Amino acid sequence: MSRKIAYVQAFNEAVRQEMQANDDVFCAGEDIGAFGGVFQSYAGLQKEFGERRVVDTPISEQAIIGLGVGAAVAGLRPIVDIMFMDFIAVAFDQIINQAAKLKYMFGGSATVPMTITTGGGGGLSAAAQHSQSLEALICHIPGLKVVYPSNPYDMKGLMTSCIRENNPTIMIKHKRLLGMQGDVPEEPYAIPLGKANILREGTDVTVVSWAKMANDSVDVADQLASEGISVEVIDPRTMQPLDTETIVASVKKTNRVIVVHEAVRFAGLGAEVAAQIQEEAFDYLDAPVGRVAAPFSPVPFSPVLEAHYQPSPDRITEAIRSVLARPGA
Amino acid sequence: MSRKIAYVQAFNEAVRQEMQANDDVFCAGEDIGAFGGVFQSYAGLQKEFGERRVVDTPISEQAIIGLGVGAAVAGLRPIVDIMFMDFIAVAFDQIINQAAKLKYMFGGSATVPMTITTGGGGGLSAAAQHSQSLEALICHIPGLKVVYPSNPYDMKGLMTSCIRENNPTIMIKHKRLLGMQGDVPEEPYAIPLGKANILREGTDVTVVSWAKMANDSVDVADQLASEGISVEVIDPRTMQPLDTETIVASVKKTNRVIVVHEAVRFAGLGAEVAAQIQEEAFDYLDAPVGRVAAPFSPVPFSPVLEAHYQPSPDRITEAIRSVLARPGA
Amino acid sequence: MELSNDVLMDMHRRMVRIRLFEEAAGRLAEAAKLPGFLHLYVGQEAVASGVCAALTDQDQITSTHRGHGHLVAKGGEFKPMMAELMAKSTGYNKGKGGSMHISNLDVGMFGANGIVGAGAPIAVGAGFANKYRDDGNVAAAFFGDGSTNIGAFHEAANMACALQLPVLFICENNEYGEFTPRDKTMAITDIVDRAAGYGMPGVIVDGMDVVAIHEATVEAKARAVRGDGPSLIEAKTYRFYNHHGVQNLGLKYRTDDEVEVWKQRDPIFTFEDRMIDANNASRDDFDAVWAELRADIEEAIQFAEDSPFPTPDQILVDVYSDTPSATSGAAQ
Amino acid sequence: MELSNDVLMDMHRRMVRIRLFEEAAGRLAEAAKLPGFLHLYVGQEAVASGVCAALTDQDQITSTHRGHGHLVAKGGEFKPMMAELMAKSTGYNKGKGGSMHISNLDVGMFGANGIVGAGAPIAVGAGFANKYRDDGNVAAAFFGDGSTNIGAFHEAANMACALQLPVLFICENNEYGEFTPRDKTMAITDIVDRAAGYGMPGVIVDGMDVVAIHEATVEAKARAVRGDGPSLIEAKTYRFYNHHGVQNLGLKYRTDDEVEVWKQRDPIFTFEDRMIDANNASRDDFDAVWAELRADIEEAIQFAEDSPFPTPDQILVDVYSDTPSATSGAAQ
Ligand SMILES: Cc1ncc(C[n+]2csc(CCOP(=O)(O)OP(=O)(O)O)c2C)c(N)n1
Ligand SMILES: Cc1ncc(C[n+]2csc(CCOP(=O)(O)OP(=O)(O)O)c2C)c(N)n1
Ligand SMILES: [Mg+2]
Ligand SMILES: [Mg+2]
Repeated sequence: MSRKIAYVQAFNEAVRQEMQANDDVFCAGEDIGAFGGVFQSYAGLQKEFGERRVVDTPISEQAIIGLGVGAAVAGLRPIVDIMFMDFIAVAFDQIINQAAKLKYMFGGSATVPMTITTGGGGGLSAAAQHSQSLEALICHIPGLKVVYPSNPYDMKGLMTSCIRENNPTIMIKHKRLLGMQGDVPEEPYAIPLGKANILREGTDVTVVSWAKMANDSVDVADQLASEGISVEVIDPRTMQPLDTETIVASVKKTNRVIVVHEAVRFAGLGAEVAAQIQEEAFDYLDAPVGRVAAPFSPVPFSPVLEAHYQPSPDRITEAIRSVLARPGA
Repeated sequence: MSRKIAYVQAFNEAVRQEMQANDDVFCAGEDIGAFGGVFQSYAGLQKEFGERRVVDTPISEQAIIGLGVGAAVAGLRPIVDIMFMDFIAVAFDQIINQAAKLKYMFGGSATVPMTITTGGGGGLSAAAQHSQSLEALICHIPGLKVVYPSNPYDMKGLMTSCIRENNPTIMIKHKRLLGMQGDVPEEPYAIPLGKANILREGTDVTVVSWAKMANDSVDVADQLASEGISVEVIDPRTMQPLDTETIVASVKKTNRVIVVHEAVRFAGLGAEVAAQIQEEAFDYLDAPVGRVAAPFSPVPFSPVLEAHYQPSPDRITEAIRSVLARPGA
Repeated sequence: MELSNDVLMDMHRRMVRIRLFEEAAGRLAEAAKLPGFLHLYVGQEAVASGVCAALTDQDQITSTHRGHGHLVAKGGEFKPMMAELMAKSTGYNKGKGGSMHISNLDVGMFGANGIVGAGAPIAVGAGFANKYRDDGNVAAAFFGDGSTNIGAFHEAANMACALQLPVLFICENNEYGEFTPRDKTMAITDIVDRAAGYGMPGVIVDGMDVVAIHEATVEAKARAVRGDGPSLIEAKTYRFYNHHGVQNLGLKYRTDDEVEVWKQRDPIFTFEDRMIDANNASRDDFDAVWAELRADIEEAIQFAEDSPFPTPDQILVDVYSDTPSATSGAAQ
Repeated sequence: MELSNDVLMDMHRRMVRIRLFEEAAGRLAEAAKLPGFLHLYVGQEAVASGVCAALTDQDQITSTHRGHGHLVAKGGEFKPMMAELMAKSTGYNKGKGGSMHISNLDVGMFGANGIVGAGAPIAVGAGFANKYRDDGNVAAAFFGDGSTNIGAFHEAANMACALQLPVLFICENNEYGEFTPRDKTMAITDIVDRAAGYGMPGVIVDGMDVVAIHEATVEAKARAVRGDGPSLIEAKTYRFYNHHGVQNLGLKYRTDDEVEVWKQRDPIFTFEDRMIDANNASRDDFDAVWAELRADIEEAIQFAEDSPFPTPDQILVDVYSDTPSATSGAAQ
């Protein structure tokens, strides 16, 4: 049965159902217990599962991740929360040098089935340390999987997969999508990690985009449709591993592509997407792979600045027009 | 006057001369004082400048960077050492959320003239936590400058610039180049940050590469010259800001290019280089921008594995041949 | 320690300035005039005021997410502060920092900080510079009880002690980190128990008593200036409003009774009563202070409202000290 | 506490196994047969042995860069250990980890660690799992004096106390972090002074006395199993060789005299003397142990030398639990 619920509720439901199904699953993080988490992602869970399984921790991000790593190696399936994505920096060693590498360093003898959850993205005037999109950093680290859903349906299915996954995964919730409503089946379901989703089919140009930007790109596509421009929007959903196959297939069809993301352009994930596309579809490209991203500055506080900092529908539209302006092969 | 000294001595000399010139310059880090640092980068400096200016710190990377940030904002010019590049993860918040962003968050009212020094790269069988090339991570962060010299001459000139620079810079010493000998003038000199160096001129194909790989690429180029293949090798030296202009000019001449780096390929800096080249020289490219990089795994311990893990001259050669194999426009 | 009336009235003025600034900010936030997050300092005014009254403009402080109070106490002016909260270009941070990063180096305020614990290592750096220059200045790090659980605090405390730096560690123990009570996140009651582990003296003071805080700071500062290293001061205090914003949003994590008991110990009102009882000041004296500062606040709000927002061309300014003109890769 | 002869001889055996393994590793390293870094445990054998003799295979330990000693003490076998140090595919870690990451989950050894302090939070996770399953197991974190200055240690200690987890914190205070003496990096002499700041008991033991260490561990474990939370044990000890490798490379950071004084207190030889004095064992008994284990070591070296290196096709294996066949972007 399907009904409309919010993105954050879809997250919550995935956690709840997996906790119901498996006693090895527990959650730990700051303010997630009695309070339910600052985004209410964990609302009601401590009430249902008790303090044993939904644990309020000290403000100790390194120990929170370490708690996950140690408990995972010992056989549990931890879900550990880092409130804002910017704070992964505080626990970065435990994430990239411990969680990510442990299995490999141990010659395969350990498994680390843990999920790190966090809130990413800007648009809340939360300034430089509470607004970042740092997915490129963690996607560069072998051993991690990275998920960044753009809608409630994907959120539930992907979060379910994360919890069931036998590798450390990082589930990023976009802060501006928390309230987004969408159809979500009540029963548990899993969306495989590493499979892109074609949000909108089109033939003239491909847009690769994720999280909030994926939605904005669909809006732009709808807009351009009225002008007779047919835009295909692909949401990779999982950033690591990346479903290059689906992206490349689309580009081979449309011959033109842009990548849109909230992170700064330089060394952002758009660079990897662009590099792979030109590697794998070089002869199909009628224009360089375009990138729409944030300028190379920290996220500014003032909403007036942030509005110009984040990729806007106008800038996405402009980038699409610009790759379309090139003569075809 | 020039004479041959080692890469690590060139580093040491830059620090010593800048310390002689400016009492505001000081160094702090683990084991850098009496012992001179595990790589002997700081050898003899405490003897010359005393404990006031060459400070042994606790094993506290967060506080080491914080020491630099606070002292820099207070008007000094700190050089702070993180022994191995892998350990930047331990201090990542202070690096990316504090040092990098402070000036911007303060509306420009502060300056943070600090240099972070660290040892990067593999090839010592030092395994997954002491061998990484993480430059892509820090290059993604606005506010930082990142330098990774490939030879003693550049090391001295770039380190001098780092110390004189009014922004937080990260100077990466490649561990396998420490003993590399080269001509280095005795007097102080500065090489501007952000200027690439054409290590070897050529006309058939461009190789963009840095640190140890730049040297290996030159060797490959020498090798291929005997076959009549003319390879231009460009060493950006500064990874952030990147001298795209020089790279693009070369590609417009050669029409073929590969990027070679030690880091893993996915979301490595090669992706950014490739993305920029195809953006700016799309019509000049006769083949996709090639990338030679590490496979997507942590750095393995066994020297047998690591030898295959790191880009080898053979793989560089092969990649060059492969972009040359494509028919020209 | 015998404090002069000037010092006492100066501390009172600092507390009232904080209170008025924060109450105004709370009202403006509720009227949706302040973008972003807002962590109010109301209830804790005695701590920042008592500490900062013992510091000069050359002494540095680092702060937390709850930072306006510290900046006001250190001498920050209402106008550029209010403008910053309103994200205007006339703000101390030109609208780029906001509440969580508000700063002013002229008065030695090295910034509010959005990362719990991150200010302390920066204070250690400032303290290092003071010792390096032997200029007699000290650096004070403000931080909450919850933040003492994070690694950065630990490293900073230990390093300051190891290097014997002139640093004051000021813990504002308000018994909560966000919505979670202290006893869920640590097995000790007094943060001061951590001082011995670093080799510095630690003292508990009544965080609602500006005089007690001031005296402890004067002593700690003297020690630091003598070259005897850091001290930890734990002020037991309480925030009257929510973790952020004003309302509790219906999510109760502390009882009304508890809040009420602490409000009875309001640091400003109890101070005024004591001053009047001791015949050091009259009700009229205090009323005059409030009136004067209320007018200042109104003026500051007006100033901020009248100020322009920064323009989009400012986005790439001040990322670097010499803003790169056009490193082709970096610029958008 | 009255320890049986079996326990005493078992602890002796653990110490001798460590000593022989480490001496052999040192010799092999000097003969350039071991790639990478090597941090020898010689001198500190009593600590790992005394602790691990109080633990079962189900109890977990986390370790440091100086990790072989801990793994041997926990029951690690010579052959796969030596093979790992030689980077062979028959090693515990299949040649992918080496000295700094050596591990074996079958005996509860959750890995040496190349990052100072990083093991402690992982031990907290293991301890959490024990409490969660209420299985009576405990987790022990080994770490050096120098590592108590890093944030991860602090967070781990506090979290274990806040959540009252069955975790033992075992500090091996050998007075140096790499080449820098303790008094340059902290203002305290005893690490145990940090325990009170977390709300756990702390005890100093003679790190050259395996019995003292064992007794302290038994007590701490009992406390943890009772549900009373973590303890900190500080063992005062010393490493006889260099920070890494064997020689000091001419760079003196401690005096020969100092080393000599500590060598007089060799944990194995003093233990043997005491046992013989108390008529608990004879010289012959000990000689037999050494002889047997020497043969084991030779066999292990032979095994390791005869073992194959991993093949390049193994590079991408075990990055992920189900090694991705060909995620096009990820695979090289
Ligand atoms: C590293 C990090 N973790 C978590 C947060 C979210 N956060 C902001 S304030 C806060 C509570 C801080 O508590 P305390 O130090 O006691 O200060 P108080 O708010 O009580 O003044 C938390 C958890 C953060 N900003 N940074
Ligand atoms: C985060 C980090 N910083 C620095 C190092 C380099 N390092 C390796 S061992 C060591 C000294 C550790 O001292 P201690 O904890 O006392 O252990 P010991 O070597 O004496 O056994 C250092 C600084 C590291 N591995 N990790
Ligand atoms: Mg608090
Ligand atoms: Mg030590």
